[in-house]
Amino acid sequence: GQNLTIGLSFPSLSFAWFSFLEQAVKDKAAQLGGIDVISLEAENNVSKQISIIEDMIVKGVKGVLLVPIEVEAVIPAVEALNKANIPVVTVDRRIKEDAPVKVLCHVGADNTEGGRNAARYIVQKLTEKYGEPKGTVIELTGTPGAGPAIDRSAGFNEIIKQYPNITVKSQTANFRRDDGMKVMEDFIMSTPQIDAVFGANDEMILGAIQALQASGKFKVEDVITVGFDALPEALKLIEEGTLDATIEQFPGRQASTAFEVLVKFLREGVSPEKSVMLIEPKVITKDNLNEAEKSF
Amino acid sequence: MPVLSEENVPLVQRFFVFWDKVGILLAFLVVCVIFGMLNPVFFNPLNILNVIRQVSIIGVIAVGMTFVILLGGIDLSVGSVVAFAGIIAAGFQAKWGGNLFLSVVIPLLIGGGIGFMNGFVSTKGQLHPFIVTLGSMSIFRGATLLVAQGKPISGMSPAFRFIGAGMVGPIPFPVILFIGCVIVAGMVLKRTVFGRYIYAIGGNEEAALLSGIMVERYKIAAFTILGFLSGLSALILTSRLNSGELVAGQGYELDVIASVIIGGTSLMGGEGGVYGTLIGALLIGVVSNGLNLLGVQPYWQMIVKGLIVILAVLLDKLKRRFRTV
Amino acid sequence: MPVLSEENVPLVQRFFVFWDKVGILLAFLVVCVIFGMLNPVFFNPLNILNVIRQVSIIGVIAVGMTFVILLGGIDLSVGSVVAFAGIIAAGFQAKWGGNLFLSVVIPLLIGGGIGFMNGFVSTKGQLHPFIVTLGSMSIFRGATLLVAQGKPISGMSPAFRFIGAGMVGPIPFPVILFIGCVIVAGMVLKRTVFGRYIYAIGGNEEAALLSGIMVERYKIAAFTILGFLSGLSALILTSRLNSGELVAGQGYELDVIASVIIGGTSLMGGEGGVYGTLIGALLIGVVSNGLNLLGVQPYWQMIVKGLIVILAVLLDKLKRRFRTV
Amino acid sequence: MGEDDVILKFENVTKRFPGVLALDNVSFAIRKGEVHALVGENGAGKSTLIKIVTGVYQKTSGEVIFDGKPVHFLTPHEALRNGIAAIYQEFNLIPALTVAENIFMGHHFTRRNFIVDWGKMREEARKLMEFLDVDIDVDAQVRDLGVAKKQVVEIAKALSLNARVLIMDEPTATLAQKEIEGLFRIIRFLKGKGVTVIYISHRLEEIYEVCDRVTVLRDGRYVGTRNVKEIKVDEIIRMMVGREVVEKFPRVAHHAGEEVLRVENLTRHGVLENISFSVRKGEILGIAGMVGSGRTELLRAIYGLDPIDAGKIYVKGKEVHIHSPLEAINHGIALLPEERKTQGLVLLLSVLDNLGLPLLPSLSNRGFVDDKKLTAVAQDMVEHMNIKTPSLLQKTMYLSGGNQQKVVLGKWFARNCDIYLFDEPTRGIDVGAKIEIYHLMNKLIERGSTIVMVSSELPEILAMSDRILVMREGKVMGELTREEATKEAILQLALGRREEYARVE
Ligand SMILES: Nc1ncnc2c1ncn2[C@@H]1O[C@H](COP(=O)(O)OP(=O)(O)OP(=O)(O)O)[C@@H](O)[C@H]1O
Ligand SMILES: Nc1ncnc2c1ncn2[C@@H]1O[C@H](COP(=O)(O)OP(=O)(O)OP(=O)(O)O)[C@@H](O)[C@H]1O
Ligand SMILES: [Mg+2]
Ligand SMILES: [Mg+2]
Repeated sequence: GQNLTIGLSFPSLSFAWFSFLEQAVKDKAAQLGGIDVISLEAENNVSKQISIIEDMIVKGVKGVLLVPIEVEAVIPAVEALNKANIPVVTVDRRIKEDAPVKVLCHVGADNTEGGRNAARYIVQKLTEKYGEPKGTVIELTGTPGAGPAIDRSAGFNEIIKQYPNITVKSQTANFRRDDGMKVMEDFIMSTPQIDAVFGANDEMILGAIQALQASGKFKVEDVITVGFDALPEALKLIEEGTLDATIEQFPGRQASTAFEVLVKFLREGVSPEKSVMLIEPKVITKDNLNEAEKSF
Repeated sequence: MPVLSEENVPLVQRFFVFWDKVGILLAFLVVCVIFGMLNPVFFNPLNILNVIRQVSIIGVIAVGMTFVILLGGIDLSVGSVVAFAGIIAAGFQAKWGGNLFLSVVIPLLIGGGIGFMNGFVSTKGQLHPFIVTLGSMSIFRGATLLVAQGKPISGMSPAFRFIGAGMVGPIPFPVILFIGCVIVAGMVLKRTVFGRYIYAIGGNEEAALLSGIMVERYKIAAFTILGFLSGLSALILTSRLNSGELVAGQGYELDVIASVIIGGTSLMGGEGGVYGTLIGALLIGVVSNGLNLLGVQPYWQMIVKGLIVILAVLLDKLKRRFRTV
Repeated sequence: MPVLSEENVPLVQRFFVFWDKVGILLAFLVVCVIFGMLNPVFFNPLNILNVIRQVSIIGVIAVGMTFVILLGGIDLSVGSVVAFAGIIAAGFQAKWGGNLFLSVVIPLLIGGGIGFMNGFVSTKGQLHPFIVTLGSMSIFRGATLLVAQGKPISGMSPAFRFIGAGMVGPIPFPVILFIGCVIVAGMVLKRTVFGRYIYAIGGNEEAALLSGIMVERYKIAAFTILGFLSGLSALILTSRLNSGELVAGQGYELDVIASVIIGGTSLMGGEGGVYGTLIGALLIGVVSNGLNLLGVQPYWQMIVKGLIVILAVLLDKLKRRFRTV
Repeated sequence: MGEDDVILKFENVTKRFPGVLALDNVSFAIRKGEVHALVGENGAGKSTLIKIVTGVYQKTSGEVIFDGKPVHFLTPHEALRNGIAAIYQEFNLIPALTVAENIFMGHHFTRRNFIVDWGKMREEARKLMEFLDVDIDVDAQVRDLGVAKKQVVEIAKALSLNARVLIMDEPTATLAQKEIEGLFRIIRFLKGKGVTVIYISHRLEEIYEVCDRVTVLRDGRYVGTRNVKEIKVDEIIRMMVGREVVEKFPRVAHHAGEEVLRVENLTRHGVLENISFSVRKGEILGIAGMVGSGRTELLRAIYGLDPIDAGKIYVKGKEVHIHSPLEAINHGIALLPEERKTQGLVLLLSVLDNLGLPLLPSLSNRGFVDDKKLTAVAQDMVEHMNIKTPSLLQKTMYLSGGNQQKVVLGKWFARNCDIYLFDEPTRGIDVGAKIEIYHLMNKLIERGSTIVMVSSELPEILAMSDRILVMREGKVMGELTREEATKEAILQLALGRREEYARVE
């Protein structure tokens, strides 16, 4: 039959996590066959993302796979898609639940839950170390104001706050490796004892590990380090024993599931059974490395 | 001095004199025609309105930036002002009582106020506006996060949503606002004393001062106008997004300044105008829209965008080579 | 003509003549002392070396930017050049054979080459470098993503890692590179013909041209130096992070330009120098480090950083007020 | 003199710049409706004094009394509102705007107080041009005008203000005879209307034509005020300089050698037409003409600044193609541009650096500047040219107009060139220093160089040139030898009566 054109709009290509997601979509498309994917990134800019979707509508795509930059701000674009009768599936991040718009399906992980998982892991490790949950934890948060940064931090702190003997020191490192390193260097100067570090993405924790290794004050092995996103590089460090854990949100599985749902709807008119498919974020450690989606 | 009569001017040169007036418009049309040939959807009236609406958020600010750059100044804080004024607008809509009047007027006043401060500090303190506005860029990004406590604010009333999403007949309301700003600013620059003083100050500040022009006052005024228009842009954006976003406006400063410069206004001040800015903003919007319509890969989009911007201004400047032939 | 002897100059004025020479240094010291009082760790030698090392990545570029800004130019593409040269270095280290020589030399040449192009297009095309480098900023960000295929490249050899992470005695190697660049650039600007020409061109391009200076050649040279130093910065960064990053260098342009301006170099060209830039870069680094040491919240950090930058330059400029009393 | 006659009075006015005492207890008065000349050597403090009146500078101490009341203007705006207008020594025009708009800058004609009335403005500008009897298109951009025309625009601008006190700081420095006469006509007209004029000039003979009284400043101090009718030039000079200055034009005879520069049929469409001439070693060739006759354009074309459409240039018998100033310099040609502030100096740099600019390659060692040699050369120049500066390291922006001009001159004198193209070399230079400069020119000739000198000052061109080329509308109208040349002969040619004086070649 005729080739199907599907639009993929996602926040930014500068983060490897999204390029895995994009790749997964493209692989799935190749596997299903007869599909053109138009993938456009929005340079992390909400109004650009809306423009991109408008442009996709003008171009006449048949369906849209959307990774929203912000849960709320993208709603006008979804409204426009609804108006143009173009089905949309959201991936990774869900638009606000009570919004008066139609979304065919949402496939995603829960950043807040990921943050909670990271916190639980750290609490467990601290308990192993001291016999009780106590110590000093550094939290490297993402770009201030960005959705994932807010959610991951919220989940993380929700759990950690339950343990009064754990001190959390937070600072932003903008989801960047160089900032992660720099901020960690400053923490190393100002903090006599560091027991654990949580980076709200792997980039930041990788930078922090560089700083710890170079410090001479702390040994990376003695510090509990947890990242987020399960990038190949992080997995490799887990294998080597430098990094303790990372949170896997399965971008490939999310993307290919969502894409399959969308194509099925377009080709066969079949709506998905569930309108929300959540994939449980998983803590990846040395013990369950094989459960990680990406290889290294 | 022997003045050449019309007939004596070689045809080529007459063409370039013409070009001089049309300037970037020609380059813009060339780009449009190419996109139109590659994808006919491009010239669909809906798409054209679509592009202008997309552009209006940057464009409204670019109108104000034209004033500031004509004066030889610059403002990097516009993006942060958009975020700050936007969050305040959203706050008045969704948190602090939902009064339509307040949620429109206060953000505009705040924008104007920040612009005033930028102008005041840079003129009175004799600091280059680059560094002052770099400072306020950081300050108001922080203030935005502080006011919003790190979370976006959403839920605008239908009346407020009209600003960014409403239609007047077939025309989106933001387009009307944007084109209105261009026309008013064009008139101000060409026909009012204020406008002429802007050119005078940008062309030679000392001469303007010695001619009895209150240079500082006009500089502050230009920054205030820019701040005010950034506030307007914040209203359009917040209303369109139905939400006050914390990362709103990030990176706008570069798009805005690029629009003004592509439009032929000199960064040294004193030369240019707002119609050029209109074309400059449209060019940036059209390139992005055209590449999206063609489905060009993101990596390549960045590369092609950069090249088109350089080539367009190069085409515009080629005329200089010929003008003095 | 009656020249005032030292004794006749009022004490206040003598103080300000002194200040004029020290400039931003004083403001910098004030900031340092305040931070040191709030947190004694600040003056720990380890922390001081730490700050200088952190600053060196921006600082090396800022040295090159000083040349360009002295000429009245500007370069927005430095961040993208860092990313592109960095990914190439990482590529040579981790993917294309791991040859140390190539992974050092090629990125430097690429940096210099991009700088040359920026200079060439803007001088020959008579375009403001703002717009040309805005274009190449986009082009090389795209090129970085293209080369890396969207994924960071990591795994550097120990020899390569020395550039960013090595120590010479107690001193980090990047600090040596940075301070070395400052000293060499200072000598070039102060003592060589090339340096003098930079000031002359920046001060008055037409007069320089009429004096027989090949203005275009020197402009291109300055951009090339900046590109080369951006390449050096890319080596330091890539080596320190042990990885070629896609977002590397994003936003560097503003920090770099801010360092130069805070350091007293005029955006109009012709005035300033590289020692000021050193202080400017250190000031930015110290503010960030100091606020981190104090554990100031991110929102407040932005606000305070913005304020400190403005106040520091204001303090530096206050002297003008007094000079002509 | 009764108090009510006095419009402007200075009482112990002192102005101190860092390292410089520009005005030292100056006291004198200016009467209502008179034309008052203010003279003094370069750097005597004339410009500083008027800038204090108009609020550009603030005095350090003392009192300025205007119309019986002490005033202290903080901006030019306040001075203008009080009826004090000035033509400053340096241009204050906005290059990108039209002549008409520049004239009415700051007091545009408006409707409803804010809408610019363009029609009225151009109309009034045209009337002013007619009144001044000059041919300037009021719609032209100021940047396209030559220096002299810019000066005329400045004058028109000042006239348009309807001021009660009009200050003119060297308005005639670049004007040629015809325009100067026009200006004097206007000054007399204004005087008739009761306007007070303060007139600054280094051309002392002008003072006798229009001024009533003259005040002399020296080294920032008041020397005296005299009625013009009661004082001789020599005496004014003695008051200015503090000693006798005897010879005015120290011209010595030269032996012309071989030809060093020949221009054949040089053409630049619309500006220069078929220009041919040649100069020999040891000669001074003067180029005279009215405002806008293309003299500056000719020098610029030779120097490679403007492209030429046709014609050939030979240096020492060999044809050369010059595309940039550096190429010109490499052929031994130097150009002293007509506008010191925009073309001659890097204002932000010191006297030392400016003097050294064309010399650096020869004063350096493997790219490193030899600062000792440079300082020695610069010191030498400062002494020779009598440049008044607190030190070699003073930024040129803080020098007085005349001293800036001396730096521009010194820059090229210090460098050994075969051919010097001088465009209005003594613009704004005081009498004493001029003679020094003529001596230096003679020295250059003795050294074997050649000078081509464009000047609007007829006495200077008559006295210093071996031959004089007269231009009009981009064409050479004729060439006069030293013997043939008289003021009348030049004017006839410059105004276009070719047949009487043209020499058949
Ligand atoms: N802004 C300034 N800063 C420092 N010194 C200055 C400044 N302006 C003028 N001067 C000095 O003040 C003195 C008087 O200068 P002024 O310009 O008044 O001289 P002038 O009489 O107008 O000379 P000329 O005939 O050369 O124009 C000079 O020595 C000059 O160097
Ligand atoms: N860039 C330009 N564009 C257009 N016209 C110009 C330009 N430059 C000069 N002209 C005109 O060319 C003519 C020749 O000017 P030029 O400056 O050479 O004359 P000049 O004899 O040196 O007179 P002046 O005393 O005014 O310098 C003038 O009428 C001037 O207005
Ligand atoms: Mg003077
Ligand atoms: Mg001339």
